[in-house]
Amino acid sequence: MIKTVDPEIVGRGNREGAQLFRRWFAELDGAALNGGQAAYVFVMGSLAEILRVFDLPMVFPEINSLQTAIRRVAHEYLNEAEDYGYSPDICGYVKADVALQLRGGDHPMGHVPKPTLAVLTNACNTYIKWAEIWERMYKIPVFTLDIPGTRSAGGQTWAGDRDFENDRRYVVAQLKELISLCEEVTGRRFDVDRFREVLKQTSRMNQGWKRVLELNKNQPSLFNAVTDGTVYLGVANGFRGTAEGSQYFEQLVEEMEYKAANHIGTLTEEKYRLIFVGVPCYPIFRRFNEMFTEWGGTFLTSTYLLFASGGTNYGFEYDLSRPLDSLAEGLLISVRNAMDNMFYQDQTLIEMIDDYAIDGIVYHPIKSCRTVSTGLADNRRAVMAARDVASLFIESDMMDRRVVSEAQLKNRIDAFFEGLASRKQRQSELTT
Amino acid sequence: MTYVAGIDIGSTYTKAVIIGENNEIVGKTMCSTGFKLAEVARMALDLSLEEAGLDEQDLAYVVATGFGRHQVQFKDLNVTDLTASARGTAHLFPNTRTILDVGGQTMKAIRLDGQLRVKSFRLNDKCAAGTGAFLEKTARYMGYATEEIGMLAATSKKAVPISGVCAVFAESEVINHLSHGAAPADIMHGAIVSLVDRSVQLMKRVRMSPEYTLIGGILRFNTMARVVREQLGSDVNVPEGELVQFTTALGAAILGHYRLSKLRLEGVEMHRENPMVSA
Amino acid sequence: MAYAAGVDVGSTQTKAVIINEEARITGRSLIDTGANVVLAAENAYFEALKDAGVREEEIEYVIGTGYGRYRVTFGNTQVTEISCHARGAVHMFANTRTVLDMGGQDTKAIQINQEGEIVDFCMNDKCAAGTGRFLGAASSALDIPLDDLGDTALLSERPVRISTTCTVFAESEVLSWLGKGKKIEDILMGVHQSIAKRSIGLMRRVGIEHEVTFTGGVAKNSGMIYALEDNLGLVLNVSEESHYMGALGAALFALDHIQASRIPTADSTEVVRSHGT
Amino acid sequence: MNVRVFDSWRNQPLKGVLYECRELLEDIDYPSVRRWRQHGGKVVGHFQVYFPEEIVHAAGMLPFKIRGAPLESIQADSRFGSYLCSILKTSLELALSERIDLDMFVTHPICDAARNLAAVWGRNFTYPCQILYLPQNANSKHSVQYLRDEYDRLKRMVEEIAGHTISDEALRRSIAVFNENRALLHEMYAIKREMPWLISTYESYLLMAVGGMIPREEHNALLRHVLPMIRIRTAKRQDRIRVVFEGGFCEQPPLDLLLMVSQSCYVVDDDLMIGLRWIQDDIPLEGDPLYNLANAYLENSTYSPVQHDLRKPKEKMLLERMKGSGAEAAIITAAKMCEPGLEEQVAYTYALDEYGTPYFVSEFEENMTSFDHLEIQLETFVENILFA
Repeated sequence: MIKTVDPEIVGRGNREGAQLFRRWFAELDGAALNGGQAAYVFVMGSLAEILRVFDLPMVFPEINSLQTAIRRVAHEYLNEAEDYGYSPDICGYVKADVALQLRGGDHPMGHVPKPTLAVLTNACNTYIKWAEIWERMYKIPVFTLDIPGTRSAGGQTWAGDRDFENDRRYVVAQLKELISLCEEVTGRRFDVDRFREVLKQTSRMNQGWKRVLELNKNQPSLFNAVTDGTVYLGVANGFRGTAEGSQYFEQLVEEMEYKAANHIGTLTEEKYRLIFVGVPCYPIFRRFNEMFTEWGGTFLTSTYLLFASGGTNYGFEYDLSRPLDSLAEGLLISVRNAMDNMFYQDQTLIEMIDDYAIDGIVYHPIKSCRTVSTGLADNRRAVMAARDVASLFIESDMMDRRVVSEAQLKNRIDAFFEGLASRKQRQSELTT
Repeated sequence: MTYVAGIDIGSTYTKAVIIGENNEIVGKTMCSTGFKLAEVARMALDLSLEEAGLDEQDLAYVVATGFGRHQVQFKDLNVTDLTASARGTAHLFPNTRTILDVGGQTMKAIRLDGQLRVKSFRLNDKCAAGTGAFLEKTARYMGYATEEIGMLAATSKKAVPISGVCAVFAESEVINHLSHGAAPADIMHGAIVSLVDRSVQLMKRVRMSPEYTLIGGILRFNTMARVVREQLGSDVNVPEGELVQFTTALGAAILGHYRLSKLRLEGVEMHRENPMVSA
Repeated sequence: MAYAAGVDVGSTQTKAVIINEEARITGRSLIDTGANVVLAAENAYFEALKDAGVREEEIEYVIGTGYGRYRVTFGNTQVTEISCHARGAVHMFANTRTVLDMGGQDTKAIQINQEGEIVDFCMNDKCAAGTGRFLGAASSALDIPLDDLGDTALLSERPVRISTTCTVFAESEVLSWLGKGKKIEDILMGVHQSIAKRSIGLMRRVGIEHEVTFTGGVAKNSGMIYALEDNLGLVLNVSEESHYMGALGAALFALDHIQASRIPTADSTEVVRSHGT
Repeated sequence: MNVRVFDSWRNQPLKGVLYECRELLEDIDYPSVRRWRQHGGKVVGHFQVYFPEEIVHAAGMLPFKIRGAPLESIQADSRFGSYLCSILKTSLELALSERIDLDMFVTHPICDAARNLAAVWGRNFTYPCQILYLPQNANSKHSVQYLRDEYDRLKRMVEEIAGHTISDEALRRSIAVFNENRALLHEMYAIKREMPWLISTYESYLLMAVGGMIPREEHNALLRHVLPMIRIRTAKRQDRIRVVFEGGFCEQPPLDLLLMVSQSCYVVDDDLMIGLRWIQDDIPLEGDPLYNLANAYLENSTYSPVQHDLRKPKEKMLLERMKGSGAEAAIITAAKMCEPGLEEQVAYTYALDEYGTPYFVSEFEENMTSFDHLEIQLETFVENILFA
């Protein structure tokens, strides 16, 4: 069914995504070499909306760390941090960054500038412990924007609710404090029109990302949530609030619609439609995915694409007439969406199973991250009880190859597909 | 003349050493421990006294160490084998600042200060992947005895990578390598490299500095010492000869001298009771 | 008369099973895997053939399983031991819904639906903690033959609590309990309990449904059966062939293939199609 | 509600009281909580570290500190992954094995693992399972007001379960009870600092920890009963080193570990059960009680690795704690897999190195049973300070 495809459009997302990504790191490299300023931020609530107004280059230590794993040098960084005293049991991202700082910002993709300030949310508590490290190393201002999450399953509140408005007041008050901190650090006044412009761009990107995710419900699926998805995520984080970022996602929508119209899938033969839950196995990133594609399995979507985009998938649209209030609301909803996925992930997954016509779920809890891994086993019980769908539960890590055994993984993955195969066979027997 | 004895009740062997005022060894014994710890300690002491031609009254102070130290009745003091082996090692190599001790069940890294006191130390976690047992398992699996590990590894030219995740899982790795035609010697070499990786990490955790000294049964393989030298990019001391066995007992005895002189300085009456273990 | 064979190359032992067209076992063999895996697979295979009194040419299809499955050079294809143990267990006990397989270096819990298909499975991940190897450690520490461990443990009145998870260090904890003057049977039951509890934790991950079939080398151990049944509060299916369950499963898949190739139906080769090599 | 759930210690000498406390603490069927329920009382289980128990107390319910237990988590294991601290698993195990029965469960965003507990717990039980969102930005001018509103939300939840409202007067009465409790605990710690040979850390832990599982009035009575007896205790001072025992404790070490530490050194201060002693001075009784509670949490409190406050760098606070207690060395330990605790260890060791203070670093697990490994290390540590 392969027909003449427009090479301009197909694969553009990966092509330009990679370009943007390299350019972004080149800019950081520049900033590092001529001692420019930099704000250290995190993927779950980057506060780009405020920082861009002050033209502060943004460094995502999480992304720096995972890049060391993809480039297969993570273990060198981890060892250095562990030699420094950090336990083998703690977050690999933190350790890789500690080593990066000890090396003076020397990274396989170039140089990473030292922080002028660090801005973080509480979406992951380890962000807070992590920032404390920079606070000690560089005596820089660290701002924790505290965004209260959902208090209980089914207890989400919304604009207008008493408790939501209490939270909003708290977030708005902190945003104002963050703004005056940025003014102090950069010596510039806060430009509310720039602010509106940035919010406008973020809204555009939110819409685009939401649409891209929905388009992958197509049969066959249009992109691989683990491999391609990670490229898109890089842009979603690095170019949030910029015109080119929003444009990238609008073109990505165009690419996906084109592929859908022309039945261009990710696999020549898509046999099993899968969901990926957790953080990718970066130490063997490509190989990990191959172990699934070998069997005709592909990942249509993943929880990673939701929480690691800071809840962008929620598609929140800012009200530019009351920007600060609206940003606070957007943060509360989207960061909450990213942060307390543990409350709703079972529901989210059940919906995905139905919407994306899913054959199986792959749970990948990791040693490094208790934020996303702690509840997965229980979540899985709930999902398995609700839907008759195969699932695979494999533990490894996103950084530490010492706990990634390819042989062990392959054995489980093969068994998973053997099970899927016999299910498929029975279904086909029932239908014929 | 003041004589002091050190007794090291280890899990397999019990050693006793008697030293004179200048820490010179006048008598020593080694016998297998068995189950009756108190008795074997007694026996080891008596035999060393015999060799030294002394009676028990000649002993001013007795220090017990090793896992059976609490079972020794006639001691004046007991210290852990970490403290004792550190002191013994420092006696053999006075410039030692970092000690690596790899035993069958434990791996220890110890940092000493200028006064040869233990400044900081680390033990391996409760996982055999970081101990001599890792090598023994690998060897046994390929049909070699623990004693043969040294010779076997010595013949290796190139190490086959073995991941040190779990001593038992290592076996399935060994299967794979063997079936791909890897030589047992090279696999053994690989296991040693992965163990040394862990050792060096442990040494870094205590913020190591030269000179380095390696003690413990496992390290009597030249290959092991060689790999450690390679990894550290520095020379390392390896005690040789039968004295190796007595390093810890000797250390205990030396600490006895130290404590004794301190007590005398304080004019304390010698009483056969340990001032430190106040349980 | 056509025959099918399954060869299960485990980390410690290699098993082979020959079955006839009625899926009845006509020959079996069990040898130590040792260093040369390829050879171990062949030896086990030929011993099973001898045991069955069957010539190699009479074997129409051979499937390799277990860690060394890709080393079964004479095999027609491979299937993971997870699928094979499930298949074998269901063949022996048709109402099996949960399989616990306790082997040398890993323990598996498998959940099965009415159709006898794998719904879910789970294995020990980080290390060999709480696997059959734990018993090996205890047996060498107390130097009691592996086969007598269970019966000795059953004499226990107040089992000790074993906290060591490392299989290799279990040896020293056992000794330290001995040093503290604990009875051998109490220490042994402690060891059995600690493995049983870990295994049940694993089984709860996939959900424990009646009936539960216990397979693998350890399934012969009376103490383990007791510890498991005691903690689970139900009776386990244990087959005489528990040791050969993986090989049997592989042989049954092989038989499927033989029959499928005779009456071709909709991609029934799915189950045993070769892959990932 | 006027019920006494823990009486066996009354009219007993110190030894007897300590024995009863250990009995109660080690009984994983929580008899004191059961008794409370049998009398028709309601129970709110709150996870470590800090919780404004006054609010639950004022509603006439029992605030029950959930701190894990030394038992194997057979059922809970299947709800979690492998790389997790023990306290989370055993706490849930207690509920799944029906050893504890609650009317409400509350956890806090103290760490990534504990935060997940509300969701996991909630999926397995029908009663309300909540996160109390203690502020993570202690330095915003709005934090106290936010926390006051958050406490108000909690109060409304608790009122629903209690079936009646909580008056400010009731809150003030409860605050008074807890003020006394904190005062008594601080008094006990003062004795540890001044005369550590009179009360070991093992003993002070026993006396303190039971407070989390009985009505605070009873705990006050118990402390009032024992403190004078401790003062007049005849124990001779021994040649031991003075240490601070710091663990950023959420998960609590097993009693035998505390006993072991007590036997080899004088622990002159520690941060065990720090939540019970979180607030430093009496909370004012006049004014808005919720505001006063919130203000005390942020402005009048000690430190922990799970709270981020720019004014309280943890290593600086530790050094102050050591200075304040005249400690010559520190034992720094953390629960296995405890992200905040393990990360803090690094800062602690570098700070202590800088000041040339001897320290000993280790990890523990609440349900560890063999201590040989730790014991030998601790002995070595102590020996080498004594040989110096």
